[in-house]
Amino acid sequence: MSTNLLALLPEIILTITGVLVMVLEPVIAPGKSRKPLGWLAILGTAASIAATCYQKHVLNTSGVFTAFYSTVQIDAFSVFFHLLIACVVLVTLLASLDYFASPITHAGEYFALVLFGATGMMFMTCSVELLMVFIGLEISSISTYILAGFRKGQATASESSLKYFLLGSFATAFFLYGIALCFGATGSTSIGAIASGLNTTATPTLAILAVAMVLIGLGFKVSAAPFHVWTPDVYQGAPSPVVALMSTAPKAAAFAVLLRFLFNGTPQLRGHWILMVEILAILSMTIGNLGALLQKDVKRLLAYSSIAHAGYLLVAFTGVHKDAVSGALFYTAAYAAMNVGALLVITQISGFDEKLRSIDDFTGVALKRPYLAALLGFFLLSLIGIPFTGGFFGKFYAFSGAIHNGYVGLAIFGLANSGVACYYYLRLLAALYSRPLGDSSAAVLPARTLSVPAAVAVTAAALATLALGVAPNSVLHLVQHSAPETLPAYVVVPAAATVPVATTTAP
Amino acid sequence: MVPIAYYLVLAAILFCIGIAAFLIKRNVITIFMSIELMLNAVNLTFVAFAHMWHQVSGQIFVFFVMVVAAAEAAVGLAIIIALFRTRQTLNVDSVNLMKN
Amino acid sequence: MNTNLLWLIPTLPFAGFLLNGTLGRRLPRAAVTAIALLFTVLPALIVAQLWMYMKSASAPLSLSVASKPWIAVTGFQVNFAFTVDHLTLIILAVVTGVGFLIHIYSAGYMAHEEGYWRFFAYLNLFMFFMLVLVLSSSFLLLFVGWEGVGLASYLLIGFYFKRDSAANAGKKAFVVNRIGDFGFLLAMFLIIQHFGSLNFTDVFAKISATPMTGGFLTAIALLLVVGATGKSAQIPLYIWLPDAMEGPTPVSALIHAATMVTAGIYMVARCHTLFDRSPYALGVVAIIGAATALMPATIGMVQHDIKRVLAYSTVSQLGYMFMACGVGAYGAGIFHLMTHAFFKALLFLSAGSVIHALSGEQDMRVMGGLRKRIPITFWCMTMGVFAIAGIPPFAGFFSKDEILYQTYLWDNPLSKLLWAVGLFTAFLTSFYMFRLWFKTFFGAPRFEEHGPTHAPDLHAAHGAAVHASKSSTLTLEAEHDSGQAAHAHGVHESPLVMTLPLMILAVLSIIGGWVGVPLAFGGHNEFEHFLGPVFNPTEHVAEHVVTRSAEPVLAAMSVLTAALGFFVAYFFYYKKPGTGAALAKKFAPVYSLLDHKYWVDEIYGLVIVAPLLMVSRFVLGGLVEAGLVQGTGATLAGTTRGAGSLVRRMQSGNIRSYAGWLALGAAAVIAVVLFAHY
Amino acid sequence: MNFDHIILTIILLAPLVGALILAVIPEREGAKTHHIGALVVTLFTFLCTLHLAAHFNYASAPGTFQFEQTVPWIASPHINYHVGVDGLSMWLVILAGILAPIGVLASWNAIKVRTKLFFVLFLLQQVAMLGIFMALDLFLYYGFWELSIVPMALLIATFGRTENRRRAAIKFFLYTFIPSAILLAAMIWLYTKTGTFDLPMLQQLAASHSISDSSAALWLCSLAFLVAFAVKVPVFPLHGWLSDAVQETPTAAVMVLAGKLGLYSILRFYFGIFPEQARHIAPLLIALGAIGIAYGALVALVQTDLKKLAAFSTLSHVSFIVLGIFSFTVAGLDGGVYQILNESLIGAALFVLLGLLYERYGTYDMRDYGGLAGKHPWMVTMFVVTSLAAVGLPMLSGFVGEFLILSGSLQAYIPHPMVWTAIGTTGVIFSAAYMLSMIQKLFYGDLGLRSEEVVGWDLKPREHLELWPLAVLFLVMGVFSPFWMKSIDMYGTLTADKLIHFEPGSIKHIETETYTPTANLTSQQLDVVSDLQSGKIAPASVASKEVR
Amino acid sequence: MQTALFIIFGIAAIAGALNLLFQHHPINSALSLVVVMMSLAVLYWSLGAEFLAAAQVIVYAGAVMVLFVFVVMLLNAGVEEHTSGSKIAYIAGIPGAAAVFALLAFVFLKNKAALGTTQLGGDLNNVVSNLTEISHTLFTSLLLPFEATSILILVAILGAVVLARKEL
Repeated sequence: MSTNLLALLPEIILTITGVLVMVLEPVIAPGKSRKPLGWLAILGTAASIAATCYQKHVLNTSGVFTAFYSTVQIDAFSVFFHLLIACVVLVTLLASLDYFASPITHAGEYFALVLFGATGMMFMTCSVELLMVFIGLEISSISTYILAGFRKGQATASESSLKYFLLGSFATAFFLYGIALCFGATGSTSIGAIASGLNTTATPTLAILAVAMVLIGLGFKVSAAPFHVWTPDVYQGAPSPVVALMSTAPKAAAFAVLLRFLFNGTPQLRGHWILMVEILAILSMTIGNLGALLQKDVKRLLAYSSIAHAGYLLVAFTGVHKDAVSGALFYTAAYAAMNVGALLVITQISGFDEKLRSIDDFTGVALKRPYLAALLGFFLLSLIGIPFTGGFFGKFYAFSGAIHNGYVGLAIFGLANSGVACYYYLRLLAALYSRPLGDSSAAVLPARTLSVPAAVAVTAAALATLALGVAPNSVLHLVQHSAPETLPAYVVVPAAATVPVATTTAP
Repeated sequence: MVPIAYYLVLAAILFCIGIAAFLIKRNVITIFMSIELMLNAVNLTFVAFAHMWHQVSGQIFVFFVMVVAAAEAAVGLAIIIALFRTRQTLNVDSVNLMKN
Repeated sequence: MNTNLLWLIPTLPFAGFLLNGTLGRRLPRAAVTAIALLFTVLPALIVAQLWMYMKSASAPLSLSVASKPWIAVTGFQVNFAFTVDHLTLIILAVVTGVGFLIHIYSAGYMAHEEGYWRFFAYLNLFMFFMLVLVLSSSFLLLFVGWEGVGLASYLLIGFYFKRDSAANAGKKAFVVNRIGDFGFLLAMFLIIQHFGSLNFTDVFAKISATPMTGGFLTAIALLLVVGATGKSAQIPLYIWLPDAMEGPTPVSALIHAATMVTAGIYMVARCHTLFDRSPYALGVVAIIGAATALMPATIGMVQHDIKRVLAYSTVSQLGYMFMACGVGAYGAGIFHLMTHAFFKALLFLSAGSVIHALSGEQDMRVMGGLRKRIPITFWCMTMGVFAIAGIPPFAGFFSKDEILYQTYLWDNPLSKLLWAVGLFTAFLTSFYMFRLWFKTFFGAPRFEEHGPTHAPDLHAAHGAAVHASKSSTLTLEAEHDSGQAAHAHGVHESPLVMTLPLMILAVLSIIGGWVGVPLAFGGHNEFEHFLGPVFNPTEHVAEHVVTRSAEPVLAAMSVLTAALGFFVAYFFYYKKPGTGAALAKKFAPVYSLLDHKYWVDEIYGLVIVAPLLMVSRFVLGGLVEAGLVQGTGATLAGTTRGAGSLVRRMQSGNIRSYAGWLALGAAAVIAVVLFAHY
Repeated sequence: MNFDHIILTIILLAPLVGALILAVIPEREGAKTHHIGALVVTLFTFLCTLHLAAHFNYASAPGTFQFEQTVPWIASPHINYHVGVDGLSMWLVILAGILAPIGVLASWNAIKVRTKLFFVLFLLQQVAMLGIFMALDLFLYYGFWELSIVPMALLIATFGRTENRRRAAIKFFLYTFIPSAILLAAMIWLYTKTGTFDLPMLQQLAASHSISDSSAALWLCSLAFLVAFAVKVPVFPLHGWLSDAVQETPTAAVMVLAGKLGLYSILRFYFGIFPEQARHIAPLLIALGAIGIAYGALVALVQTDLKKLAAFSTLSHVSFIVLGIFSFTVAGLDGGVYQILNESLIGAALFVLLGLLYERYGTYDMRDYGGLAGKHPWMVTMFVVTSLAAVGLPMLSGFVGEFLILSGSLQAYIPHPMVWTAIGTTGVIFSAAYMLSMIQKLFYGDLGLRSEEVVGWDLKPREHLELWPLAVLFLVMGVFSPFWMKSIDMYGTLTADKLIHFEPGSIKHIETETYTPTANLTSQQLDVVSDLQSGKIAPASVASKEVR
Repeated sequence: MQTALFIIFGIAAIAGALNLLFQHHPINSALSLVVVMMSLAVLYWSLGAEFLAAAQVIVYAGAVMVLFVFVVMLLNAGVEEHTSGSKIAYIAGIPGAAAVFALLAFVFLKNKAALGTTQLGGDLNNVVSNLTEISHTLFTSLLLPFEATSILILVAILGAVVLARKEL
């Protein structure tokens, strides 16, 4: 198989599936179930997971390789994120098979958009060329903008979509500015070239400015405070399965870019960005937790919690390269597992109309839906960071990296913050298991049965969360070998003498 | 014989006017326009740097940005239309159902 | 002599307790009685055998048994270990003998009570703990008995648990005793700290081995005194004893007169080695003793409740014993302890018989002229009154005289003062006892023949009685042994099962003092000699030889005071019955002071209990708990919530505001990344 | 066949497997399936724990662990599944074992709905508790430590008595979780310094002063440990969660709410890893313990709510233990550990009894009661026995512990040991006062307001079954303490200050006692201390040496 | 020439941008934006990016802005109301924007010398023409982004259809 094909196999599979779904959608008569399309999408995702696994296999045998003129680089890092994103997408698709009831005719587009979005995210994680990152980012962003407004009937949906779109574009402009400045400082936009260009550049200040701009742009994507403002509103208005997806996969991808950019692209500027990362972490944790503290709407609550978790994840960045990457990666995985799980369970409980919104509505759910409540409880515990869950081990591991590198104060602050955080998770948890109030919506909750795919999905998420907490060895092994190497994609660019582009080709 | 820096400053001015427009304008479409303005400012930066480095890749970036802007415009305007359908308004100040 | 028999002495009553306590409810009363009596008489027999054995000159001075450790940690160990020496033997004899008699009496007195089995179980439990206390060979085991008798006392005082006053009295007794135990415990901790052991022999041997006096020994001694004041009802902790009369009368006789309350005296005597090294502590003991002798005696003069008079008299007599210990005359103290056990048990049981005869009436103002109606009780009580008043040759005379004499001889500037106090107390004692005697048995009958007016139903009777006691201006705290109500058919003499113990005790009250007739009166003071091995005899003998001449004079003075007491009482309450009331009116403030027991309970309530509760409720419960402990958490939570609502206000829902935050954030990020470098 | 090397794992897994099985058994209205299942599981676990007592090797070297099992768990960071018990933890494991079936019995009638949830949570709580007592790997321990909070909080939130239950649950959770989170930071810091989570190894490193050069950092780390544990105990001013939680927690769970977990953690981990810091901070903790004793008792004295009373009495009792263990004397430590056992049993009995009252009359307000003694003779007997054990009546279990604790605290090398011991000893007075008041208000006097509801409904056979083992244990443990103490003493002698030992025949003056921090003493300093004791040199010179 | 172009069209661009800011009717704003884009096209050309200048006019001004105007017309957007929904935008946002500008300008001007100057028309090294070079790069080293753009456009189309389609 050609290297180019191999490098992009998962993306290609997803794209083809997406196109297929898109094409088949109009073929199916209106009013008929779009489930087969969903199954097709699931199949495609599974195939892309298999492709990723194959990539990993190749990786193990022949080492890191690049493709498309060093635009993409397949290393353990990207394979990890490919797997993560594909798994999140798979689980989300499984759980949302039955989400769109019959009056919604564009369920097919939903599946296609999810697949395309995933493709974009995967591009983000595997490319070492900032332009490609930007394209990937746009693909994933635009699909999520659309997905956020998918329940068009609701006023909140279009509002959510608009807010996400406007603010997202606003932030994208900053990110783009950052790329421009990178280019200005080093004459290249390839991460490897930036790293080497930084050593010779005449205008290092521009590079510093570039780092700042990229931090702003990606800070928005990972919803780190103070760029978090969109998160609660968008999550509240977006459909629950979409929130499950967009609170995990694009965030993971953005973190992947951030990791690559900061640790591989601008390691020389660590002294400049590390403080900012620290501040972002502190602000995110604090604001996320404080905002969630008095929140009544469950989805908003989880939105704030995801802000806080971005903060925890940023704490991992304070470690040394290897620690930081492995800590952040593990945390991303754990966070993805538990957050997807929690939101998918909420999807199952509250349904398409989302009649159950506030914590009071969830009071006594455990009586009607004991298994779902137990699962949600488990995910909440993981989000709190109770041992023997992925959330705990992730936090433990991420913070060990920080402490190991001397950021004890930051770690203590973060852990204390997680202590405050347990208040709101616990409020929801306690509500789940309380006797229902007389007029709570849970009292009139229809005794819906859980569909098999959805059950498989939430159970898989729960098992993943549990496995990450109890038997994290295999994942740990993967992430500990994931710290991406900086392959010099371009030769060092001289001031302006030789042809700078495309002097190296794909292996 | 204009210093590159002046082009960059010009771009910065445009960029920040774009930010200001985003902040000040109430009409959603105008706000969207201010984003386009910001992108244009970045494009100018790219071109200036491309000129400085004597490299064509900077120009190609601009090209890609245009494509992206066009795509965004399509989607963004569709979103605005969807919003207008449900809310009958284009004023962002009245788009605040969700808060706190 | 098989020393293992020692184990049986306390264990047998315990077995009785277990049997009656678990099965008693289902057993017939006869069986309960049989069990209780059997398990009390057997120890008495063993003690008798021991006595015989120990009296012989060839016998060892003490017998000991020890078990495996009870508490064992590295560096400190305590066993269950019993020791019998001559001191122990005397107390053992008193406890088992008097205890057995009272058991017999109770079988009659309590015959119709609801919780018959419970009563006897508690009584046996008391015997167990009392015997452990006496037999123990270490401070800790002594403390076991010490606390245990307190428990038994608590249970027995609260026997009529349906009555609030009884429940209160039980609780009060336990808590006040605990205040004493506080001192006892601290003393033990100090002993462990300094001697590393709690065994009497170890500790006393170590004290003897060093020449030191005072210092921490004083501290230990004083803390032990705190313990003793609690258990032996000395000032300032005597307040529980009068209230303890809420218990059934046999309990008052056994626990609150004859045995338990003397534990403090026993303990001080037992620790004489320690106290001898601390003149200061001894002085404190003497002063407390003297004060305790005097003050309750004055209160006793004006009380109307027959049992209360006896209760105050008990406190007063305990003061005597304490004073004896304080002046170093431990033997005299123990001697008085023994005689007091006889005559006070007798007095209480007789009083019980009177009460029994009057169907539960305890107020002396409605008694009178009972001499003819209940002759056996009258005569027995007369013996007791003569004994306590110190009329020779009754038992009380010898022991009290010995104490006064030893006090007089005490090598301390205060000795004469204390002696004077003792003498005056003797007068008061004589006065109030004869007052009781006259008011109860002489003069015109002031009671109504109750007849079968009491409803046969126990509860109804109880309720009625409580009601009556509240409305009556006469009765202060009417005891109502409700069992009697049902079968009261007028005033009647008690059955033999009750009068027999009375008679035996009456005899003992007469002859009990003869074992300690001092040399001055031609006796041999055998009692002192018997205790000699315990209290280091050499010094005493030497003293006696030198100062014997003063003794008859002093004795004569005390006899005169006793007689004076008799005549005053005779005059006030027999010859001119109104005199007492007239005097009370004339000296109304004094009378009121005495009548209200110097307002000690009220003062304690006002100065200690109320402030403590107030502090607990408002300062600790309110200020500290609600304010500091909960408040800190609440404040933190409130601040966090406030910050939370601030963050939520930031989330205004307006896109332009959000963009504003983004722009500001962007500026901040750029500035930080540009300028902050490290 | 020799089970010794896996017995702890069996004990740990039994309730876990039981919980899983119970979780899949469907719940039927009114059926006792889950009650019976939980009873079987807990009894089986209890029997397994008895194996420990039977095969414990008293001759083993002090400081070694028995029934150890080590299984590699996580490669990097280096974490093992390492469990084992010593003289300290063995009895605590057995204690946890015996309390569980009693808890199940106590819930027999009290829990009527959602039985499955209740017993699953109850068994999980049991797992966490056993895990805490067994874990010898700091990470594993922390896992169980945090895990123990969750089922408890859920039990409170779900089965609480009043509408306040959710607040109480969250309060409990926050109070214990936030300090634990900081404890986690301290733990990770320790790991970065030492590269191990293994407790025995950490203890060795601590003994050789090779954990960290920075004493300030080590201090902060130790404080994080101490505070986390102290809140759980709870030590005096940190007990804000206690009374609310106790009020809401169902009987079966409230037995294990306070005391043993925190105290064990202090003994095992705080004393084990931070011996010097512990000794330096001991005066403070002794003071807090003494104050806590008096404070808890005094506040209990004025309560009208039975559960509140029980909460403050718990505070008072655990403060005794704090006072004892921080004295660092053999007596204090042994007594403290012994008192953990006693306090748990006494507390369990008290809560069971209160629960029985509540089942009958539906209130915890003392003012509603009165005069029940005539109707419930067995119940009043049990109440009295329990109260007497609680107030430390000799021959009952509470006494041995309290006595040793107080005698140990007097020997502690702290300023004014007499003052603190005396304050602590006042507890015996106040505890008698409030316990007896409670009994009086419940049982004596006239029948209370609810006289019409009082029926002849004394203890039932099942209730006897709950209470008699405890009552018998009170007596047996009060009389035959060496049976337990010999293993506890192995721990106590190892942990106590070797400096403080009694020389027969020597008599120390109270006045000459001088406080000397005994930690961090080199042999040269040891000489100084002994010189000081014998009065050769003035205390001031020692002080200057300490400063150095 | 270069300087003159820069001054004239720079000022025109700024003026257009400010006009966008101050005009109340969206159509006016859109037209101002077209002015900005045109000015920029000239500047691109002056910097040697002829192809981009053309694309700017065709794609941006020609297509994208038409789309905007079309939507403005479609939704019948009138003069924008002066609502005061946000104080933060003025309190935090405007100073933030000013600060961003100040920082950027500060950095650029500080690095003025290092950044060098421009020549009219530009001079790419060793290439036939601007367009040749662009196409070469586009189909070699930047092939993947180019291909990926197709997905982006596909998504955009799909999204526009989904959102704009009238239903429910």
